[in-house]
Amino acid sequence: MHLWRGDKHLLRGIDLALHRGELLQVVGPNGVGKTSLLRCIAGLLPMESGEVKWSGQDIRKSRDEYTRALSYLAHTNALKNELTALENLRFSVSLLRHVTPQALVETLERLQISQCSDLPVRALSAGQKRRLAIARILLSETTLWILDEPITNLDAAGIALFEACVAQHLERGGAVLTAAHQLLLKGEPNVRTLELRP
Amino acid sequence: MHLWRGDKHLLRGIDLALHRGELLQVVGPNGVGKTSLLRCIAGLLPMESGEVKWSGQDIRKSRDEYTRALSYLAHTNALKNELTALENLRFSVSLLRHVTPQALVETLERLQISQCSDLPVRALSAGQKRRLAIARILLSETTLWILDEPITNLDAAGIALFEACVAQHLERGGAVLTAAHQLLLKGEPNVRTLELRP
Amino acid sequence: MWLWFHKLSSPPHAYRTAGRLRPWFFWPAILLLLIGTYGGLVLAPEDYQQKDAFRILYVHVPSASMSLMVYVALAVAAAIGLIWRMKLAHAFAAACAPVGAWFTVLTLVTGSIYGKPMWGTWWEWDPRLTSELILLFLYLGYMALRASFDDTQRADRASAILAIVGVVNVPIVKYSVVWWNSLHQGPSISKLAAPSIDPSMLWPLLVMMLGFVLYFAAVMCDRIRGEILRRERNASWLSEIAVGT
Amino acid sequence: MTAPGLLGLVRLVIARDLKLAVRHWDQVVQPLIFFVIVTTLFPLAISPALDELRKIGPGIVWVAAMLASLLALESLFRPDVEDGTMEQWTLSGQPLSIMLLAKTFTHWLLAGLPLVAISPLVGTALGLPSSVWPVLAISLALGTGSLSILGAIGAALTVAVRRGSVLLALLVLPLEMPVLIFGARAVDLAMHGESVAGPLNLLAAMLLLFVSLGPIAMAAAMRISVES
Amino acid sequence: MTAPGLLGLVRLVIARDLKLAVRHWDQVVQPLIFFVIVTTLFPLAISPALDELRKIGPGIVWVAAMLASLLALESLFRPDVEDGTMEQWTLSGQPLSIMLLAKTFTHWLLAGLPLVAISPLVGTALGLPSSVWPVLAISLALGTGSLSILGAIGAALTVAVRRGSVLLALLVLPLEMPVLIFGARAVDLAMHGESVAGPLNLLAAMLLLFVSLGPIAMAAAMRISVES
Ligand code: HEM
Ligand SMILES: Nc1ncnc2c1ncn2[C@@H]1O[C@H](COP(=O)(O)OP(=O)(O)OP(=O)(O)O)[C@@H](O)[C@H]1O
Ligand SMILES: Nc1ncnc2c1ncn2[C@@H]1O[C@H](COP(=O)(O)OP(=O)(O)OP(=O)(O)O)[C@@H](O)[C@H]1O
Ligand SMILES: [Mg+2]
Ligand SMILES: [Mg+2]
Repeated sequence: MHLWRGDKHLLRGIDLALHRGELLQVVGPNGVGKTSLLRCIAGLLPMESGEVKWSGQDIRKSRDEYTRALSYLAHTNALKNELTALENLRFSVSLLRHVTPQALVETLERLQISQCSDLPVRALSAGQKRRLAIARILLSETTLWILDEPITNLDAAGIALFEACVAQHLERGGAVLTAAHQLLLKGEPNVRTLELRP
Repeated sequence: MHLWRGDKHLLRGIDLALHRGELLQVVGPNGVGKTSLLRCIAGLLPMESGEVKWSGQDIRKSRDEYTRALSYLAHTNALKNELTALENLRFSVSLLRHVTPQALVETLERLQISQCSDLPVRALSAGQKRRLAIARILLSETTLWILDEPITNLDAAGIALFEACVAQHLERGGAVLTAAHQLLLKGEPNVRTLELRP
Repeated sequence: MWLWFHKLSSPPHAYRTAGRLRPWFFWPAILLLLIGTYGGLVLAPEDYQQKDAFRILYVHVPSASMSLMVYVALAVAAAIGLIWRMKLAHAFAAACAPVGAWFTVLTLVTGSIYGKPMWGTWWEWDPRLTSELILLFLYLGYMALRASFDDTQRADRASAILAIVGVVNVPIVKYSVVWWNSLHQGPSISKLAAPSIDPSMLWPLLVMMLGFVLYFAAVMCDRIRGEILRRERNASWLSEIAVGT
Repeated sequence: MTAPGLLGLVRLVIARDLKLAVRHWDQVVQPLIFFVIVTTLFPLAISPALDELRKIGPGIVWVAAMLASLLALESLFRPDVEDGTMEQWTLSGQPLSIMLLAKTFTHWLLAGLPLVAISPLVGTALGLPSSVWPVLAISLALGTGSLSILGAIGAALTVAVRRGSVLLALLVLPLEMPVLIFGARAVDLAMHGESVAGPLNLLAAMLLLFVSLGPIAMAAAMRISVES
Repeated sequence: MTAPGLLGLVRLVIARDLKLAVRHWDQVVQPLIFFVIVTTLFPLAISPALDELRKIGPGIVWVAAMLASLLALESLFRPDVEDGTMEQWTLSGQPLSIMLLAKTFTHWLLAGLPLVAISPLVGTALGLPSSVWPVLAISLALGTGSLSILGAIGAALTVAVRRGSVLLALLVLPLEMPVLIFGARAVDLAMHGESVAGPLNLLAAMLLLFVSLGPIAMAAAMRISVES
């Protein structure tokens, strides 16, 4: 796989495979190309050459199927400032599947932001917004999670919560790909890191 | 000092003093009010009651003097996507004081983003943007730095660099107030933490 | 009105005073409006020229003068709130706006209804009518700006700036509109010139005007209590009142 | 996993946008007030005499409607793109074209329909006789629909660009000219008591064409805007 | 620490905004093109006969100029507020009113002045005789200045609000009506060969008033918009 950004040959010769039940953390110094790699894999950034395969098929061919199996969390949170936390969550999850109000509330509770569920998102703190964005991923019930620095702005309790969520997802046969500066779930057998070098 | 946000009595009875040469890190779980506290102190959020004093004067009285002694770094970076890194830095620093091109380039080098100095900021990675925002603070030559989670998106090398910058500023008699989830300069004598509890 | 207003800058005091004053405005207002209506519709003689149509004047003229007065009151309150950081003045301004807009709409509607038999058209681009329409836009702009902030304090200050800029502009607007039209065509102004009015027609009008003013005061007492309640919902004195009653 | 069906999807999008609009009900009336204000600008700038105004009345109403629709369009997709919602929609595996069409429809409900409702009032102020009100309203109803769809395509194309609003106007206004011409023509004919079937049929035909082809263009444009 | 003086500050802000504009030179021509397109809408919507057009020509040019200025205003402060730059300006210890005035001036250079330059062309298209060109240009030059300042106050008030563009129009258009009236009147008088000193003097007086008082209102409004 090769990717150019501007005049720079950013990523070259990367070859990776991610299996169900595995967490792959892409690490590397600032600006090395982690975000670019993740966006490529999510199909949000066209590459110069190379291909991304999902269950053996090129994702450009089976685009719909792939996107239905995928959740992506970017540096930004994809939340509407005007709607409340609960409404944001309900809408973004309903796009993907049928969801009960019960499930929404439970997820908010699990991420310890149920007290803000009726506040407009503009009034949430940075960490509360991030938790809400993570709640969407949890509820999406997709197989592959692609998360760009998911624990940004989270406090220690938030990180622990998130680790538990990831571990549970892996157990259920999901796959997780993250960009990270701080490694999660250190020492578990199904956790790998990919180090990008400038 | 008392502060309401919406219906919530967010902060009450906080009393803090920050001396030259001191780093005060405000810690606490997500949503406890760190950002709100910092914005209050920077004069960006009016409080219900209480006052912030700078060299013994209420900042509402000596507003201009206070803002000239202060630099504030928010959750967002205050960068213009269309301008290059160097242009962004030149403009924001020139507002405050006269600065030589030499000094600008040196600071970019010090923060290891000189290779991006001619890229438009939109093309920078998340961590590179944060470094550029920190470069502005370094060059501002103000006494009081108020930094809201400054090391967001920074890699390990970036954090070390930033710690060195803060240490140097403290040595020169500056004062630093940060909101943090990860403590910096642990164990130094002139470093304090203020823990906010919900 | 302002002396009356200045004394009560503390919300609890203002809240109670407004409650106490309300009946003193409300019942006389109703009484005056009834008398005026009776006088206007029944007692006043039919106009030899305008027939019965002129009777709409008894609503039109009072609401027209109120629409202007209320805007001035609003702007003064906004300025006081901005300069002396007085929350109650902001509350007053906020309470004013919908009432003023309502008077303006009433003026436009009654004027239109009046215009149809008088001029044979619902609307005419006469300076007075045009500036009344612009006044309505100003009210609507003020209310829209206020509604688009969710923080009351910021809404107060932002809309106060708008009200002040608006009041600087109102004379400019007014004179520009008069100028504009008078250069084009003179006579249309005289259409509105007050005919020397018979005393038997005049007294109901004056009664109606006073009735409108008192009615405005009564409505403001209610609205300002509502505003205070909304703003001070966290204050301790309110829970005291709630427990007390 | 039970993804919502097409109808469910449309309902979902419309419900969400209506909820956003209700949260800001004041903003719903704003295109309307803008429409009224722009129509009052003309008498001020041109001539207050109703006789003169009547002649140019249909043109003024139509230009004002076009500008009101244009101004409101600017915020059709931008908030969703800026906060990353649109990125999520393209990744949702749902047909983007349907979702965008539903969004555009809601937009028309909120910004187009009120213009139709208020058009008699504005027409009166410009001296149009009450006999042309029905034609004015029908032509606006058909026309603003087309304007919304053309505008939505333009908005999808320009949303990734900063300061897009002027660019949007630039792209969209030339495309919208036929709508303007036939719309104003219908009202003009009605004022002279002639048959209005021709222009109205054309307006309806254009609307049909745009509704069937527009969403595809919108979705394609949006995918380009989101990729970066 | 040597903070820049007032003049240096103004130069700095102007230079920065011009640089941003050059980076997007295509957007600089957009208000201009919008102006041209709107003026061409009218002949299409109304009547292509030059005699008729001439009568309403001054009014159309002026309404188009007002709308072009309005449309461009939306992006005057918004980008700077959204990315946090404006917050830094309020904390810079420099006089905010001067900085905002400088910004508004640059905006006028980019969005107002080009209209003045192109006005003879548009006037010709609408059948205005060449004798009125100077009056048209002068009235536009004075008038667009006032429009920019009034618009900037509105923009500062609405910048913290989502979907501000229609709200901005609602706040600003009523206040701008006098400028429109005198501007169109001056051109109209010139067309009939009468003296234009009256309206032009009034336009100049308004400009002076707004330049001297406007920045204070702008700065006050901006501080409110930034606090949150
Ligand atoms: C929509 C149409 C109209 C509007 C917006 C309107 C507006 C106004 C306004 C703003 C005033 C000034 C009140 C004051 O200065 O205290 C006024 C007064 C008055 N109007 Fe109207 N008007 C309209 C139609 C008419 C018509 C059709 C007539 C009758 C021919 C009329 C008769 C009067 C009279 C007699 C006064 C009192 C004049 C005075 O005291 O100087 N109005 N109107
Ligand atoms: N307008 C508002 N209305 C109601 N609550 C608000 C409003 N603004 C902020 N809050 C609440 O105030 C609290 C403090 O927010 P703040 O951003 O200061 O938190 P923080 O300590 O910086 O958190 P983080 O670590 O996530 O950045 C949050 O719980 C938030 O929900
Ligand atoms: N359009 C572009 N033109 C030129 N260079 C670009 C462009 N877009 C991105 N880059 C460069 O590509 C590199 C990779 O950026 P990316 O956002 O992928 O980094 P990252 O690994 O996610 O960094 P971080 O840890 O800071 O988030 C950066 O050095 C950036 O400067
Ligand atoms: Mg990144
Ligand atoms: Mg925070």
